[in-house]
Amino acid sequence: MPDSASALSLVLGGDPTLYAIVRLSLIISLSAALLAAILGFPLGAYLALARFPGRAFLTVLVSAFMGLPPVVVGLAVYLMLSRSGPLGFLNLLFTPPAMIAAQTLLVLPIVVALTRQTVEDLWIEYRDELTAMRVGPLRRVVTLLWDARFSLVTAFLAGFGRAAAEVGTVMIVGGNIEGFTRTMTTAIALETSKGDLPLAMGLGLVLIVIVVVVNALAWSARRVGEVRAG
Amino acid sequence: MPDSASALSLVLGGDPTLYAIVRLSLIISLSAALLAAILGFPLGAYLALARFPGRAFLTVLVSAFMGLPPVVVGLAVYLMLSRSGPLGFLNLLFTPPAMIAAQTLLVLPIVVALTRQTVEDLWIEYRDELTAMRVGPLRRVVTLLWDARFSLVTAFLAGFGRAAAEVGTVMIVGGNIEGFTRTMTTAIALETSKGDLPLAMGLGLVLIVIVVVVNALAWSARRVGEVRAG
Amino acid sequence: QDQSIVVASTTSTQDSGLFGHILPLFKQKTGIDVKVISQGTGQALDTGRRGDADVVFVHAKAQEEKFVAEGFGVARHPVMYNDFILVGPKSNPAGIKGSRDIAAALKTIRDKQVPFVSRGDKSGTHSAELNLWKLANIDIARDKGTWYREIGQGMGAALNTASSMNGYVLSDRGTWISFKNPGDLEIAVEGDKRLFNQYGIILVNPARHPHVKKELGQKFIDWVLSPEGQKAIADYKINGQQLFFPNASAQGA
Amino acid sequence: MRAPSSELPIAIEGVSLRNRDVTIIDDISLVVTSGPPTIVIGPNGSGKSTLIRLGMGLVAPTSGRVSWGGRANGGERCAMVFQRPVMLRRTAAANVAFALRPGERNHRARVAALLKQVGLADLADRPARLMSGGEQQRLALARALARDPEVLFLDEPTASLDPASTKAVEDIVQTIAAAGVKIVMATHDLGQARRLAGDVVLLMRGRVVERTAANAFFAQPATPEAAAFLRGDLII
Amino acid sequence: MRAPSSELPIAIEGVSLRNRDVTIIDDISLVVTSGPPTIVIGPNGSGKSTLIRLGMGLVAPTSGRVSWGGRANGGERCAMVFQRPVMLRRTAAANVAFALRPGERNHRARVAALLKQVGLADLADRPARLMSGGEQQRLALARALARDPEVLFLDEPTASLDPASTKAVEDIVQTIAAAGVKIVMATHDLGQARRLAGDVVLLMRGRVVERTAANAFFAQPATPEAAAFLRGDLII
Ligand SMILES: Nc1ncnc2c1ncn2[C@@H]1O[C@H](COP(=O)(O)OP(=O)(O)OP(=O)(O)O)[C@@H](O)[C@H]1O
Ligand SMILES: Nc1ncnc2c1ncn2[C@@H]1O[C@H](COP(=O)(O)OP(=O)(O)OP(=O)(O)O)[C@@H](O)[C@H]1O
Ligand SMILES: [Mg+2]
Ligand SMILES: [Mg+2]
Repeated sequence: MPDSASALSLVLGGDPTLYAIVRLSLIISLSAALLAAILGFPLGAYLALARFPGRAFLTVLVSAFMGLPPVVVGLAVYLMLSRSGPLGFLNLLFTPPAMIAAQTLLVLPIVVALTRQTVEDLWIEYRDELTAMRVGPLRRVVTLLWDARFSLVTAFLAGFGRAAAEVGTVMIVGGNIEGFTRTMTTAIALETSKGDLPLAMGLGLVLIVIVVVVNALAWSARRVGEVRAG
Repeated sequence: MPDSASALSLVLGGDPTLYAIVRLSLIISLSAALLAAILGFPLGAYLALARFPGRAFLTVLVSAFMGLPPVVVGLAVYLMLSRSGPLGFLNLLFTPPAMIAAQTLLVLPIVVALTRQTVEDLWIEYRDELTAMRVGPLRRVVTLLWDARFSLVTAFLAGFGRAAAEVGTVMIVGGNIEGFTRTMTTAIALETSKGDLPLAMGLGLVLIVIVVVVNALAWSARRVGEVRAG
Repeated sequence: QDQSIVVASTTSTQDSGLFGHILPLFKQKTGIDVKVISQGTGQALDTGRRGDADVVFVHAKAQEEKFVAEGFGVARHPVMYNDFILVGPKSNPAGIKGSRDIAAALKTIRDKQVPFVSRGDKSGTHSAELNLWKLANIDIARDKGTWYREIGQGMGAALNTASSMNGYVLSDRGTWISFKNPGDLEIAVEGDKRLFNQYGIILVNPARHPHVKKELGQKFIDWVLSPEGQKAIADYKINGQQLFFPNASAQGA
Repeated sequence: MRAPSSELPIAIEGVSLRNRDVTIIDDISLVVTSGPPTIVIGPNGSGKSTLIRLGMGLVAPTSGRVSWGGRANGGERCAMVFQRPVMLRRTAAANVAFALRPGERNHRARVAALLKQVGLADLADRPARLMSGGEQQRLALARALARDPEVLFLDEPTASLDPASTKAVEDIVQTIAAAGVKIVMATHDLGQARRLAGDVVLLMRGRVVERTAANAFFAQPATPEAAAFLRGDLII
Repeated sequence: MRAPSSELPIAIEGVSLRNRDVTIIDDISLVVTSGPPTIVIGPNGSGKSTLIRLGMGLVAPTSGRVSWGGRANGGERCAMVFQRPVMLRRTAAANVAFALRPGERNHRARVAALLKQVGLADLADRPARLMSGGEQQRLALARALARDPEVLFLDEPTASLDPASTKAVEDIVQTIAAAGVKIVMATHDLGQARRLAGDVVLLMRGRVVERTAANAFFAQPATPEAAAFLRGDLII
């Protein structure tokens, strides 16, 4: 990271270091959001449909875990992956895969809770028909997720937004190592602590632009799908 | 904050410092979530209902702003409120009101985006009836928010979760000043940087318990409302 | 084989840009990647204690010696020093500008209740600050009031805070020189030899953590302590000012 | 307080409605004036509901224009009962109250009177979404009546009603039509059409096949399609 | 492949259904056996839809029990057309395909045949939710037929159909009933009840007022309520 205050030129100039950081940020937050969606969509749908003892409790818990502090999640993953922790032998601490894993944990409750709400609202409408058709649990989940897919884009984007924006877990688990685990958010935190606020703001704007682009792509995909579905 | 590693005794012992920090954390994150709900529910509903040029763009933007980096929001508010900033005369930097304002900004897009999605799903169902009844824009917003109120609890809780968990804005805008602007999350970050991970984890658990309690209360309120509404 | 080591260090070394200057030189010579994690001093030592770093590079002599004594580190080597400075508003509210007596200056600040920002994070700088209050015969735990702000954050954040509160703050010179948001701050007190800030480097004990890359880590330590490494440190300058002063050979540092 | 300008005549001029390759309404011209009820009949999918939605201003035509009393933006004093009415998530009484003009006096008395009129007096406090199909349809009628409309569009309003309720609703229709409310109503019940119609519009495949005074239509349909439809022959 | 155990008889024994202070079904006992269609009639809100939902196992009774061929958990081979069918967010064809047993052979041919049977062959690719009321109701019938049921519950399946389609659906009902499918159908169309019924169940206020063979019922209703209902008198 060049230490010049000319944030603008850095941002606009296609600096290769910046490019690498942007790339890593995107890879990590998109991977985490995708993993969280792959796990969270079915889990959220299941939570909306299933009736089992403790379901209400689990619902509250998942909804509460939208408020998991990133630092705490980061620490928990850190303690697991640390050399003195149970998974230390994996040698994953301070690597991108560890960052993805930690962010997935952080984002998962968000995706599950929002999916649960969306699917539950649809389930109210579909319940009788699907029950009358004797559609089994697995197929219910698939059907509701498919039919709610356009609304679920918002759940995915909420997860992605959280992953892209947060700094706590990636800082602790990744270590903010230059050229290796430095992401946009940890770079912003670093520049802030160096007192280079203009550069920090400039990087922040770059990050926001990236997030906007990802959102615009997701929305366009959704739009295309909606038009095709009629 | 006592510096002992006996996290458990601290956490269980009803330490008055801890109590004050918990109180401040709750006040700030609840205020921010409530403010964001008061502003965000109508805005989200309006965005779901209104048709105006640039609406698609605004929708993408709001959805993208779910990914506003806390550090960037914090910095932006900081630069506004700092002595040399345009609002410096208010003398609000490093005070709880500034923290509430910054968190409200951070949480607002989340509440707006989730409300938009929820209300839009309901609007598909209500559109024809309300249009046929010639219900005006303001009343549409009110009607849809009211009829979607149980689903909107999730949007509120997502906002609250983000506010309760995040450390970036409160750290920058509040300054983590002991006895004055130190919150649970900044205390956790501090203990982490001191290397007292057990205490940090202990505080993290306390925070999670608090968030779970708030969620349980919100869900109970929702449940009571649902039963009364039949 | 993976030619990289992890060094746990403090925010001051990272924020001052020193690593950005010396690591490329080391890499050029040895081909070894050095991954620097910059954390609070306590956290950096804890990272070493857990075996998550190969080398610890911090500035808190007492804690470092304890670290070695407890068997987590092989040996502590002095590397370099810089000095602390007391930074404060240009308007000189405490009237201590230009003083070379840190104890007297702190006393004045306490007496006039001028805003003072403390790191409050058990870092090396924070320990040094607490030591200085003691030297000034002030029981800061007793005397602290609203004028004394413990922010529990890194050096950069402390400077940012002091800048916006128009208060005094103790900083290491390296961070100060490279700091980009000084606002109305300037150096108020410097040159007192009680403001000395010694850095040490320690190899994490492979007997404790067998996976520690002891050869590569030792190579890095040897290089830092070698005349070549020491020169690289001395050569790091911002605006023509030297930030760190190598003293690997100094006795008892 | 009546709005000064009338919604009538509702003029549908050269209107088509297409969605991608489907032509839903195919170049219809039709003027609805005051007078006895206009009954819209036609096979499933012929466009009855869509035509009514056009007349309410709920959809904009792909081509052609619709006007209310000469104004392009009108329909303020039109009300409608949908084929599948949507109930708000509140009690029956609250659904009716919702449709009342704000500031209306004797709010509670009017709600009670309207519920009584459609035979739901006993169910005022029941959550509307839990009500039976026929109950909901009648509640939707009460809601439409609450708006005190000048033109009332009814889309198969008795489809889910029992015989006695059907009779009651037909009575309501005749009463309010006599009081000067213009009724436009789609139905599949040809007996009902015969009983209520002033004039008849027969739709097929999005086109108006025939539009005549009711007597003439039922006595002697002008087109073979109309004759076949009245006989109940499959013509789709 | 037929499941070995039959769903019949469906035995409803001393069943009541209450929601808070509302009694929806009031101590009904009723056995549905194989044979010609059982037609359920009764005023709006008398409990027809609820009774059918109990028979499908969609709601559990507050008291009493329902069993299918002697089993408390049955109804696997029952299918149903709801009073307000809900369409999945897919095309008409996909809605039918969805209801087919997974692994069924000649998938596409069966979908086409079913759509043709209900007169929707041309609309296979139309998004189901955009279809007209009557089209949706027929699609729901195709979906129910796709499940190849042993018992078919129909809740006012011709309420939104034009006369010709109504006739067509009645023909389908008679055909499959002749092929051994047990039909239980609610309707408000007394003519239809007369044409299709093997036996008749008359519900009022959640109770079975009369249950008789169709001929007897229409020739000479045993109770004054039944007679009044057949006359079309308001009795709620
Ligand atoms: N948005 C749309 N896109 C495509 N096709 C549509 C759309 N809306 C309606 N249709 C089709 O247009 C035709 C007319 O629909 P409409 O609901 O007006 O029929 P209807 O005469 O009211 O029929 P019913 O008697 O069944 O109520 C139907 O075939 C329907 O499938
Ligand atoms: N969950 C519920 N809570 C309270 N009341 C209910 C509930 N479900 C149904 N009801 C009431 O029970 C009665 C029976 O409803 P049901 O839908 O079975 O009537 P129905 O005979 O099918 O009427 P329709 O001919 O109008 O379709 C209605 O008065 C309805 O309002
Ligand atoms: Mg229609
Ligand atoms: Mg019914």
